[in-house]
Amino acid sequence: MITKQLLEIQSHLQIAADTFEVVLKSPLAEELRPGQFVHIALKHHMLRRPVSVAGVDLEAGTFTVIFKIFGEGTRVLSTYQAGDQLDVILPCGTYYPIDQLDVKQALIVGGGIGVPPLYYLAKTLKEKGVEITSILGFQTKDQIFYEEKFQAIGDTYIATNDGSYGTQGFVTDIIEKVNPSFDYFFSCGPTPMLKAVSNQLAAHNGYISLEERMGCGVGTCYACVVPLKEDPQKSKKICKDGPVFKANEVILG
Amino acid sequence: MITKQLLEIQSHLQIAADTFEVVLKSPLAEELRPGQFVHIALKHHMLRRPVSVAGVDLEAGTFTVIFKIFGEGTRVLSTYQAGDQLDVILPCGTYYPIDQLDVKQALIVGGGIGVPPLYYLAKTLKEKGVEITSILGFQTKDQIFYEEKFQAIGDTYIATNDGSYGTQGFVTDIIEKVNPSFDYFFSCGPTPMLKAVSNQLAAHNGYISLEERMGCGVGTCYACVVPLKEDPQKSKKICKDGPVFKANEVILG
Amino acid sequence: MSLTTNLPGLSLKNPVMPASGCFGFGKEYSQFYDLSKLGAIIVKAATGEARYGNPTPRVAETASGMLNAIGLQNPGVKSIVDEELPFLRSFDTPVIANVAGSTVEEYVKVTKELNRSEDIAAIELNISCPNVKEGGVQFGTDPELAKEVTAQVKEASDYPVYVKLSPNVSNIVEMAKTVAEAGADGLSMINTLTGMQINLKQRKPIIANKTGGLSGPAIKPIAIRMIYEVRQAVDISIIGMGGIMTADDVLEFLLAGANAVAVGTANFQNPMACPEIIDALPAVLEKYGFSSVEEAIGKGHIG
Amino acid sequence: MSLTTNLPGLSLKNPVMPASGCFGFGKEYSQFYDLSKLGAIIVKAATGEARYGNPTPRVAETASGMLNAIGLQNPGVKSIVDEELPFLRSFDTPVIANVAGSTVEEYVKVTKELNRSEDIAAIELNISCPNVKEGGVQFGTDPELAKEVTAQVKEASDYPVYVKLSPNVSNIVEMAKTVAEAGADGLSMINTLTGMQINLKQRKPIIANKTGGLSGPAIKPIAIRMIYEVRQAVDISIIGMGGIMTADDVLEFLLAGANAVAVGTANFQNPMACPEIIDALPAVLEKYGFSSVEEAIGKGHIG
Ligand SMILES: Cc1cc2nc3c(=O)[nH]c(=O)nc-3n(C[C@H](O)[C@H](O)[C@H](O)COP(=O)(O)OP(=O)(O)OC[C@H]3O[C@@H](n4cnc5c(N)ncnc54)[C@H](O)[C@@H]3O)c2cc1C
Ligand SMILES: Cc1cc2nc3c(=O)[nH]c(=O)nc-3n(C[C@H](O)[C@H](O)[C@H](O)COP(=O)(O)OP(=O)(O)OC[C@H]3O[C@@H](n4cnc5c(N)ncnc54)[C@H](O)[C@@H]3O)c2cc1C
Ligand SMILES: Cc1cc2nc3c(=O)[nH]c(=O)nc-3n(C[C@H](O)[C@H](O)[C@H](O)COP(=O)(O)O)c2cc1C
Ligand SMILES: Cc1cc2nc3c(=O)[nH]c(=O)nc-3n(C[C@H](O)[C@H](O)[C@H](O)COP(=O)(O)O)c2cc1C
Ligand code: FES
Ligand code: FES
Repeated sequence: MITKQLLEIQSHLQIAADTFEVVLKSPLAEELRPGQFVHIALKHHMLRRPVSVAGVDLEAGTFTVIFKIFGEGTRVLSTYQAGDQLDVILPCGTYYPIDQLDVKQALIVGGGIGVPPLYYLAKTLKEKGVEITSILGFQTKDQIFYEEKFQAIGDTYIATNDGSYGTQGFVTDIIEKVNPSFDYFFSCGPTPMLKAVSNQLAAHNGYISLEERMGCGVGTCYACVVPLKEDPQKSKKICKDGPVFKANEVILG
Repeated sequence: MITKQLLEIQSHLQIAADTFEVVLKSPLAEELRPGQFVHIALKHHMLRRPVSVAGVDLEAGTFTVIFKIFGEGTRVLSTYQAGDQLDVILPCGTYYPIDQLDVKQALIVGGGIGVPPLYYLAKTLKEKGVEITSILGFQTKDQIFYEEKFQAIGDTYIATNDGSYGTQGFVTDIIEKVNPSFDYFFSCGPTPMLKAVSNQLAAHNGYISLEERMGCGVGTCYACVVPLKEDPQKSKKICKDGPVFKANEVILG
Repeated sequence: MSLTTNLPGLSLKNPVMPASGCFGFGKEYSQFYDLSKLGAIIVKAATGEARYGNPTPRVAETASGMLNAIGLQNPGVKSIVDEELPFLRSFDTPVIANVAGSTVEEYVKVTKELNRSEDIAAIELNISCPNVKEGGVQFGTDPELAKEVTAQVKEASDYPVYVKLSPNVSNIVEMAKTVAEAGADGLSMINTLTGMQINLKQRKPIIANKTGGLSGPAIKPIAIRMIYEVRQAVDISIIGMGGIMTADDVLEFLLAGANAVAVGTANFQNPMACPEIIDALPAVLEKYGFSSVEEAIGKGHIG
Repeated sequence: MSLTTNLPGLSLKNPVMPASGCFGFGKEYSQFYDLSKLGAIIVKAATGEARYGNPTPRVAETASGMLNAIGLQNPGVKSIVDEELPFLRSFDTPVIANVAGSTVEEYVKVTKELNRSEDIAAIELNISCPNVKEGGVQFGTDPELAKEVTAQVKEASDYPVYVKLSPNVSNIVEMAKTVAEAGADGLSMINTLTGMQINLKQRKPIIANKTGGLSGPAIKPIAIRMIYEVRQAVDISIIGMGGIMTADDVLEFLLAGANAVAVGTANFQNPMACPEIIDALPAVLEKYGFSSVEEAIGKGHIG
C-alpha cells in the first residue's frame, strides 16, 4: 500500500563530497524492496524529489537513502538534521524481481547516485547466497562512498572519471578488463552509462533502473515515460511500471 | 542614512494575544526616532513587512518592535527566536517633529498595533518634561499590552471594543468623557479610528501616523500614497514623506 | 454547513474535484483515499486514437509552479471508455471526461464515443492544451475556431459540455462569450500559461518540447482575474482552477465567481490535497461568514 | 570576464538595469549604493501631465510575485525632464526614459519633450501598462494601435526607441514583428500579466483598481518563453525582464535571447539586488562556460 507519511530523520550524515546518508524511521520500512524509491516533499517547492532506497534495517524499523546535492532541492535536503521530519510518499515503483530469478552470480554496475539502490540489492542478494561482483563508477575520489560495504559483500572495482582513484575511465572499461562471470547483471546510473552497459552486455540477462523528471511519482501524470523497444509508440511509466526494467525492454534516450 | 542590515534578535517575547515584542541589535538603533518604521524581509515572500519602532535602548544599542499576527508574514515572524537574524531596512520614513514643537501637555491616542510607536513617542516626550495623557484602544482584554509602561509615564485610559477591560467602546468615547487638556495630540491606529479622532479633535494641533500596503518602503514605487487636503490630485508617500503627517494635512480613505 | 453546488448535469456534494491530467483515471489516488469523498473527478484528456505524447523531460519546476508538456498522452477514447472509466463506477462521485483533438472531426469523434459511456456526467472540451503541435491551443486562442468546435461538440454530445479556456489570450471575455453563444453549458478555466525554463548547463530548454504549460500558485492571480472578468460578462457556470492549494484558495475562486473548482498541480505535491481541502472548507467558509458554498459564489464582486 | 553588451544607443558596461517603475528616478536607491555600478537605469513612466494614479491599495503579495496597480503616477514629463533626470547626470550610467500615454498624441508629446533632455540615452515606449483605464494595454494588445504609436513615436524621437511589449496577448511574435516593422530599435519584454487577488474578509479585490500587474519570479517562465520565441522571429535587440532575482536568472534571459536585462520587483525585496546580481554575474558566466556576456546571448537555442 502506497501512503504519504511524516517520517522522522534518525540520522543525517555526510558520507562523501556533497553526498549525504539519511536514515528515516517508518512503519513501512520492511515493505521497501531493492529498486524502489521514495518521493520526498520540500517546503516551498512544487515537486517532490525521488530518491532510491539504499537499505532497510528491519529491527530498527528504518530505511536509508543516499543523495547527492544536485540542485536547489537536494541542497535544502542537505540542511536537515536528525529529529527533523520529512513528508515522504512510499513505497514507490517496482523492484528488482530477484525472487523470481535463478541467480547464482550477479554483476552489479553502478554509477554515482545510481550506486545507493544497488547496495540494498547487492546486500539482499548476498543474503540469499548469491555471489556478487560490483563495479562502481564515480567522478572523482572524493565522491566515492560505501566502497568498504560493497567490498564486504564481494569483489568490488572502482572507476573514476579523472583517475583519482581505482581505474581511470568508465565502468565499461572495467567490465571489459575484469570480464566477470555472472548470470544476471543489475545496473543503475546516468543514462549514458546505462546505454553503454546495456550494449556491452546485450548478450546477457539484466535489469536496469531509470531516472526521469517526475510530476506525481505515483503514475497519474505521464511525466516520466520511457518508450518500449517492442513498439516505440508505446511506453511505460518509470515511477509506476519502473524504475526497474529489463535491460532490453526500453529505449534509452 | 537608510541601509539594509542583517540584525540579530536579542529577545522575542509574546506579550499579549497574538502579539510579540522583538528586540533587535543595530548600530543604527540610536538614529531611530519616534514615528519611524523598519522594513523587514521574510524568506519566500516577495514583499517586506513594515513595523514601527516601539522603543530604543541607547546603552544596549538595540531597538524594539511590537507586532501582532495578522496574516502569513507576521505569523512567520512570530516563529523566530532570539539568536535568529532578520534582514531589515532602516530607518524608514519620517518622525514626530517633537523638537520643533512647543509641547507642554500631550494627548496620546492609539489603537491596536498603532500603540507601539506611540509608546516610544510618549517616553521620549516624558523625558523632555512633557505631561502625558494616553488613551488606548484594544479589541479585547487579552490583546492589551504595555498598559503599565504607559501608566508609568502618565494618566492612561483603556477602551476595549467588547468592554472586557476599561471603558467599553472607542477611544473617542474616552476623549469625550475625560476631556483631557493638551496642546498637541498624537495618534496612530486603524484608519477609521484616525478619522474619528481627527474629526473630534479638528480644533487642535495634532499628528497622525498612517498605514498602507507598501511595495518598496523607501519611496520609489508610489504604492503607498495618500492624497493631500490642499489638493486631492496631489499626494505624499507614506513610506517616505510619512508615516507621520499633520492631522489636517491628508485625506483619510 | 452545506457544501453542495449545482452545475448543469452536476449535483456536487462539494465543489472540489481533481483537474484533468493531474489525476490520471483515478486508480493511483484511490490508494490514498476513498474517491467518493470528491465533489467530482475530471479525468485525463481523451483523443481519437492512443497518443504517445511528447519526448521527455516533460516537466520542470518553477517558482511556485511547474511546467508540463505531456502532449496529451492517453490510451485513446475507446480504451478509456472500455477500460478506464468503469473503475470509477464504484465511487459515489460524478466523472467528467476531458475531450481533446487536433481537428474538429477528432473532437466530434471523441465526443460521440463518450456518449457510449454511462460512467460520465459531463464532458470538458479541452480547446486549450498548449503542448501539442497541431490543434490544441489554436482552438483556444482563435474565437472562430473555438466557436466552431464548441458548436459541433455540443451538437454531438449527450452530456453537458464545459469548455476549457486557455489563458493565453488577449481577451478572455471575448472567448468566454463566444463559446457561451456557441452553446457551452459551462466554462472550465483556466488551463496553463505557456512558459519555458532553460537549463543553464545544457543551454537548451529543460522541457524536450521546449515550451510547457505553467500551473500552480504562480498563476492563481491570473486565474482569479479571468474568472472575475468572465463572471461579469456571461452567466453560465464556471469550474475554476489554477493554483489552488488550500481551502482559502477555494473560497477565493468562489468569490471570484466559480461555481466549483478543480485542483491540479497540488495533487503532485500532496496526494491528499483534495480530501484535506474538502475537510478544511467548512471552517474556512464559517470563518469568513458564509453558511454554505452556494452563498459564497460570486460574492467578491462588491464595491 | 567582459560584461559589456551593446544595444542601439546603449553601450553598457554590464547588462543589468533596474526596470521602469521599480526604481523611481534613482534618488532613493542612490542612498544604498553608487548608481554608476548599473549597466543602465530605466526610470518611472512619464506622461504628458502629472498623474495621480489609482486609489490605494495599489499592491498585493502573491505566490512568488506581486500585483501592482500604481496607475502611472508621475509628476509629468516636464517636471521629469527639469527636476528628476538632472540628478542622474552625476552617475556614469545611461538613462532610459519610459514613455506612457492615453493617446498617440500624448505619447508623441512626451517623446518630443524628452528630446529636450540631454540626460537620457534611449526611450522605452510603454504600450503595455495594464493599470490605466484608457490607453495603456490596448496599445499593447492591438497590433494596429501598436504599429501606429510605434511609428509616430519613432518619427518624433531623437533617441533610439525600445518598445515594451505586453505579455497579455495571444501572439507575442506577431506583436514583436509588428513593432519591429514599424521602426522600433529594440524591444523590452515583458511587462506584467494582468491579475487579481480577492480579500476574503472584505469580499472584494485587494487592489483598489481591482486588477493589477503580476510581476516577480512567478512570471519568469512566461518571460523566458516569449523572449525565446521572439528572438527566433525578429533580430532587433531585446531588453529582457520578468522575475529576475539572481545572476543565474540573468544568464537564463541571455540564453533565451535577451541582449540586456532589467530587474524590477527584486529591488523591493532587496534594495541591493542590482549590484549584488552584477557582482555575482562573472562567476555564474564562468561556471557555465562563458567568457563574456555577449557570448551567452541567444545561446539557449540549440537542439
Ligand atoms: C527513481 C529515481 C531514483 C533516484 N534516486 C536517487 C538517489 O538515490 N540519490 C540521489 O542523489 N538522486 C537520486 N535520484 C535523482 C534525484 O531525484 C535528483 O538528483 C533530484 O531530484 C534533483 O533535485 P534538485 O532539486 O537538487 O535539482 P533541481 O535541478 O533544482 O531540480 C529541479 C527539478 O528537476 C528534477 N530533477 C532534476 N534532476 C533529476 C533527476 N536526475 N532525476 C529526476 N528528477 C530530477 C527535480 O526532482 C525537480 O523536480 C533519483 C531519481 C529517480 C527518478
Ligand atoms: C508604517 C507602518 C507601520 C506599521 N507598524 C506596525 C507595528 O508596529 N506593529 C504591527 O503589528 N503592525 C504594524 N503595521 C502593519 C503591518 O505592516 C501589517 O500587519 C503586516 O504587513 C501584515 O503582514 P502579514 O503578512 O501578516 O499579512 P498579509 O495580509 O498576509 O500580508 C499581505 C501583504 O499585505 C501587506 N499588508 C497587510 N496589512 C497591512 C497593513 N495594515 N499595513 C501595511 N501593509 C499591510 C503586507 O505587508 C503584505 O505585503 C505597520 C504598517 C505600516 C505601513
Ligand atoms: C501534468 C499536467 C497535465 C495536464 N493535462 C491536462 C489535460 O490532459 N487536459 C486538460 O484540460 N488540462 C490538463 N492540465 C491542466 C490542468 O487541468 C489545470 O487546468 C491547470 O494545471 C491549472 O490548475 P493547477 O494550477 O491547479 O494545476 C494538466 C496540468 C498538468 C500540471
Ligand atoms: C510597482 C511597479 C511599477 C511599475 N511601473 C512601470 C512603469 O511605470 N512603466 C513600465 O513600463 N513598467 C512598469 N512596471 C513593470 C516593470 O518594469 C517590469 O516590466 C515588470 O515588473 C516585470 O519585471 P519584474 O518581474 O522583475 O518586476 C512596474 C512594475 C512594478 C512592480
Ligand atoms: S511522475 Fe507522474 S506518471 Fe510518473
Ligand atoms: S512603498 Fe514604494 S513609494 Fe512607498
